[in-house]
Amino acid sequence: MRKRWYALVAVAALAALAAGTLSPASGQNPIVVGASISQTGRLAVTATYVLQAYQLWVDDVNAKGGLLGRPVTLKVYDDKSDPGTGAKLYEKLIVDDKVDLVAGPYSTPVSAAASTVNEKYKKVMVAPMAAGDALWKRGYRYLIQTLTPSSLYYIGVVDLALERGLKTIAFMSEDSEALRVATPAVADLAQKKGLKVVHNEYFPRGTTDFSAMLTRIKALGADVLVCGCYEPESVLSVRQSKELDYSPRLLFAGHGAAVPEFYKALGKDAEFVLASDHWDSRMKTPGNAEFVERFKKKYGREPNYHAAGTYGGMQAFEAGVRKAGSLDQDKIRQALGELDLATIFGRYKVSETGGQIGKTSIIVQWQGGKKEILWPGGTATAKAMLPAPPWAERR
Amino acid sequence: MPRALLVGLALAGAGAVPLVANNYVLSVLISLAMFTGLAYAWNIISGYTGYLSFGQVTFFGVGAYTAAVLIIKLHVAWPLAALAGGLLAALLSLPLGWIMLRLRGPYFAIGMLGLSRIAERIAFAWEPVTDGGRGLYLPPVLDLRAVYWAVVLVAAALVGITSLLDNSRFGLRLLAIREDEGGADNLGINTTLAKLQAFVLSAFFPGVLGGIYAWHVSYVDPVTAFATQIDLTAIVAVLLGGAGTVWGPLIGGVTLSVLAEVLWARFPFIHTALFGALVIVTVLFLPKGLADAFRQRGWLAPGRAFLRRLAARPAPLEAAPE
Amino acid sequence: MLWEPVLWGQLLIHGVMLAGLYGLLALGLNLVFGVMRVINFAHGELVMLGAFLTFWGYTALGLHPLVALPFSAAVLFGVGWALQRLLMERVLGGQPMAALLVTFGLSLIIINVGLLVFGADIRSIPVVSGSLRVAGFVVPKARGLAFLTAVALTVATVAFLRWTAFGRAIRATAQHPEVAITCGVDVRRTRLVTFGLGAALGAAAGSLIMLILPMDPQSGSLLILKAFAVIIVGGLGSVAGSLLGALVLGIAEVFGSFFIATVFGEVMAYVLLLLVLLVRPAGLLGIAER
Amino acid sequence: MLHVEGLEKRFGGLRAVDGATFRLQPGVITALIGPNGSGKTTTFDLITGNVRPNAGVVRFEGRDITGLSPWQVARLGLGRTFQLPRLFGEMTVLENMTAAVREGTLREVVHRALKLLDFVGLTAHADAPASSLSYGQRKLTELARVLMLRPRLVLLDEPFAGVNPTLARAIADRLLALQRQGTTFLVIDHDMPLVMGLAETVLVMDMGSVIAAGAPKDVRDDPRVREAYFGTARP
Repeated sequence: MRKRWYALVAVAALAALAAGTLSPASGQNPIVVGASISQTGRLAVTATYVLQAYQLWVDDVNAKGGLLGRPVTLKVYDDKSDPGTGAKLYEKLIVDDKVDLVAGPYSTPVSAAASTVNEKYKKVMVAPMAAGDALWKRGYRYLIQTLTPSSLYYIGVVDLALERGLKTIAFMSEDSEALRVATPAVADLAQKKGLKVVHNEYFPRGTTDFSAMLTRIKALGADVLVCGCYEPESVLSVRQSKELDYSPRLLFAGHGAAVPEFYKALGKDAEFVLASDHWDSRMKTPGNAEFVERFKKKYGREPNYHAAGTYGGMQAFEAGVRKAGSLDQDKIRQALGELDLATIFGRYKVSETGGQIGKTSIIVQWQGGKKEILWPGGTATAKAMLPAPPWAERR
Repeated sequence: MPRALLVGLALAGAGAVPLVANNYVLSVLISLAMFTGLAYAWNIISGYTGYLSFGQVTFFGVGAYTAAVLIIKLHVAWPLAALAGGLLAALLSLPLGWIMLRLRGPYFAIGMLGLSRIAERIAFAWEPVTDGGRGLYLPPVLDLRAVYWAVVLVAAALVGITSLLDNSRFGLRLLAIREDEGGADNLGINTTLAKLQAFVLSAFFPGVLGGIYAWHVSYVDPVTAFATQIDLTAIVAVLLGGAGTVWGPLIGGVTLSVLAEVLWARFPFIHTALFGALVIVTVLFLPKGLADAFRQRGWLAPGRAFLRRLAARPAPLEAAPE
Repeated sequence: MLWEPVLWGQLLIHGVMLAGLYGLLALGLNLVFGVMRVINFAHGELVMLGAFLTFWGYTALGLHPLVALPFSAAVLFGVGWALQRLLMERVLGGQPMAALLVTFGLSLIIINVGLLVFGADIRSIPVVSGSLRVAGFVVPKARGLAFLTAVALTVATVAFLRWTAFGRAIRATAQHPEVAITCGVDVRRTRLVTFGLGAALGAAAGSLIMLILPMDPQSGSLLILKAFAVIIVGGLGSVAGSLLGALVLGIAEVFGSFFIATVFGEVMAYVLLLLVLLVRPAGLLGIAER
Repeated sequence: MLHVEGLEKRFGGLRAVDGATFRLQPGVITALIGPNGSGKTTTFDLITGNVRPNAGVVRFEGRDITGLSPWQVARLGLGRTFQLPRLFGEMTVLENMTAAVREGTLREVVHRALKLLDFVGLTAHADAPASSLSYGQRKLTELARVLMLRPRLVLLDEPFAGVNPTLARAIADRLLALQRQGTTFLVIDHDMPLVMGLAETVLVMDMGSVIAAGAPKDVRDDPRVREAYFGTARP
């Protein structure tokens, strides 16, 4: 009995050894792309878009005959929305699993932790969902940004407000890396161009009751309300403004107001609300319409900017690998630094540090249940309906 | 003698791990050692002294932020910064402990939970120092070995201190407070002082570990530095292993990570529920933890042997007391 | 601009409306504590469960939340009864910490079940929106509705405790369990009903909160701390104290958010909790007991 | 030795202790008797600092100890036991004995603890958890434990209640032995014959104040005492 057990172990060990030595020689060995995604925890809901975009990209690449003549596969772990776990998993992906390419996780904090690991092993990481300019001020080389830099998130609002002769502006922003950069950038620009900033406050993630803050902003008589916020807070800021009978002439509710769920939650109250978006399915970027089509077909839902940004980021990654012609990380990094590319997501162009400088946000407005692009002027699909009528005068 | 040899061997073995293990294994061991250390620290105030705290993570976060700020702004070497994190946590624990330890039972538990939430909010609001919700970025850690050694050193120090505590009159005073604080008071034990000493110990080490954590993940933000989950893991480890014992936290910590690897990794969606169920099952069926079960089977020597050893020496007994 | 009396009146109205909800939120917790001398750490999760049941009734069955509320309260009554029967009875009278830890473990399980069943999304029941103008003040309709319902339920509960035989049995058990037994009160049944009632009141509070503020399955932990703050500020075991505590918390939260920052409005509960615990541990109206 | 003057404690409207005044002589066993609710245990609590008085002064060996914390009082050499013994249940008897002792090396302390355990006949139980002891054994352990502090005055709250007569006799003998060595005792108890045989002086409390003091025989015949105990003064 005991002997047989030993034999079994020996066979297994031999098999493992054989697998380890033989398979690289066979040319069909796939290129493994590794990533950790927040499949559980507080970021899990949005993170599924990122994962689905990764899978769609893998399908598309393989349909085109693969990368460098080899098929591509995806290896994904769950970081539980926790940066520490994320760092551990990238360590595992690189050291244990020896993946060929490293793709980013969802969310800035996890990207920050993971990038440290990649930097150590000199592995290029295209992090499609990493925002926050601080990440690219650390002297890292191997982290590539494809998302809109946060300092350019909201700046369009200032032009739109001035066009209508509005005078005062108030800010309420989620206390996060990205918005701590985005908000001061708009506030500075507003002040420079003659708008008076009457209130500027950050609230921690998870805040649900803004009534006191909005009462204060209402008392201060702000014409423009900029809510630097995401999904739940975007809805809440609008709903609670209405409840308190506060009618800003321009209500801008951040990226969170650009998702379909925003309109679904608010119905007619969403009319006239402005939002910023990284991406729109109507954008005339190359391959955009086809991407939207394929995504819908595969997953049965509309892609959002998380999906498009991830896909666009992977397009850039793919272009970098093809340009480098090998999996040598330094060659890929160099290629990624030189590329100036139009992806479905928009322009891709990075600075020396790997931070994005090519991509800008668009500003949209809900008009008749649809999002119309207002800014920048060149891509506008409709005229701004401003100032917004007071709540009391709406049907 | 063999005891000292055993300890030396264990330490040498633990210290030699980085020579053979890769970085992934190291990072797993770092978090194991970190949580074991936190469990030991929690064990002093909650296991020995009986003051169940749901908020020791306050000191972990304070340590993490202190170290991060020192490293970024003053370019202090990280081991010193982590030590400073522990010292500040200990310093802060003096007034906080003096206030909070006036509360007993569930009031202390909930008061500490409230304290940790306030600490998190302060980290959000104190933007000039903490950068608010943006968090602080530290330089990357290129060599995990030093981090590993630091964490293992702290964890080993905690095992050592707990072992000393378990065999000291100070430890007996803490246990007396746990068993009957009023009774201890009436026997001349300065309970306020003893509790405060235990509390400071239970704050210093999480502070140091928080500092090392900040360096290890090279990013600190309010939500992760003051996460209730951190306390939760330590609490479950101690309850499972056996509160108020020398080996309980280690047994609990190791059991928990084994469970996490072999069982829970497969059921990530019910991870929290399994934690909760473990708490309930432990309280109902294993109130004294695994350490006690091991002792009853003779796998583990009973604790607090020092009095028994002394008492075992033959001594002439006189009929009347002094 | 920020020091006008109208504005202060407006803030006071907000505070009082929140207080109505906090009072109901704390009532169930206080009742359970009164009868069993156990702080039910899972109360916030029971509140969340009740809220999500109402949400489910609203979305899946199209029920108005005020119609769904009695059903979810009834379900939670059953849940509370079952928890008392299966779990709490085993730890009552033993180590006081054992009961706290068991409810703590329970809260983790319920959170996880909530995440599995309802998902991690933040949900709300926006059936009413907009506002009324009352004497120059703005009264949001949803908050007004939630406030009035909460007050009605609180009054009904207090009346039940005061004027029904069973209510008297509950109060007797809370005050003198031994005496209650000798007077023929079935203490075990009283406890079962009390735990059920506590959960049902929590479910009602949760459903009403969801009318005005969104929740996710992890919101319970925030709510429990508010409920703690309320009963500790007012005094454990004192219903009148609870109402006072709720008023103090509601107003402090609103004024704190307005004049300091929203970051601190949210922690006002803890600040009050700690202050009262330190200065006057029995609470403002409580009987000295620790 | 101990000098209590005008001690007063109100709980709400109730005057638990109302102007209690008495003195204890060194080296004497004094009994404190009185009907239920007459304020005996509260008086103990006031002396040892467990409860703060509303008025009055407590002096121990000439020193004002009013308002000191229990541990401070204990360290001055004033120990006490409780009506229901308060042992540290999860700790062994020997650990109970040593936990609070500060003076001396550990070896000396353990040595002394073993001698005291021998004195109360509990040597065999030194390593047993306190929670495993019988009620009488707990009373003895608590007595031995307070003696570990080398107190000059010990307040004993009903040391004989719920103890079988043989054991009660044994405890009384131990107390007498200790008294001979100079320890002062103040003993609350209801076992009249035993108390009368043990104490040289008796204090009688009723309605929160000391209504009689003196030798056992005199006190027993005091009409005020009879009234306090039986409701009427019998002829």
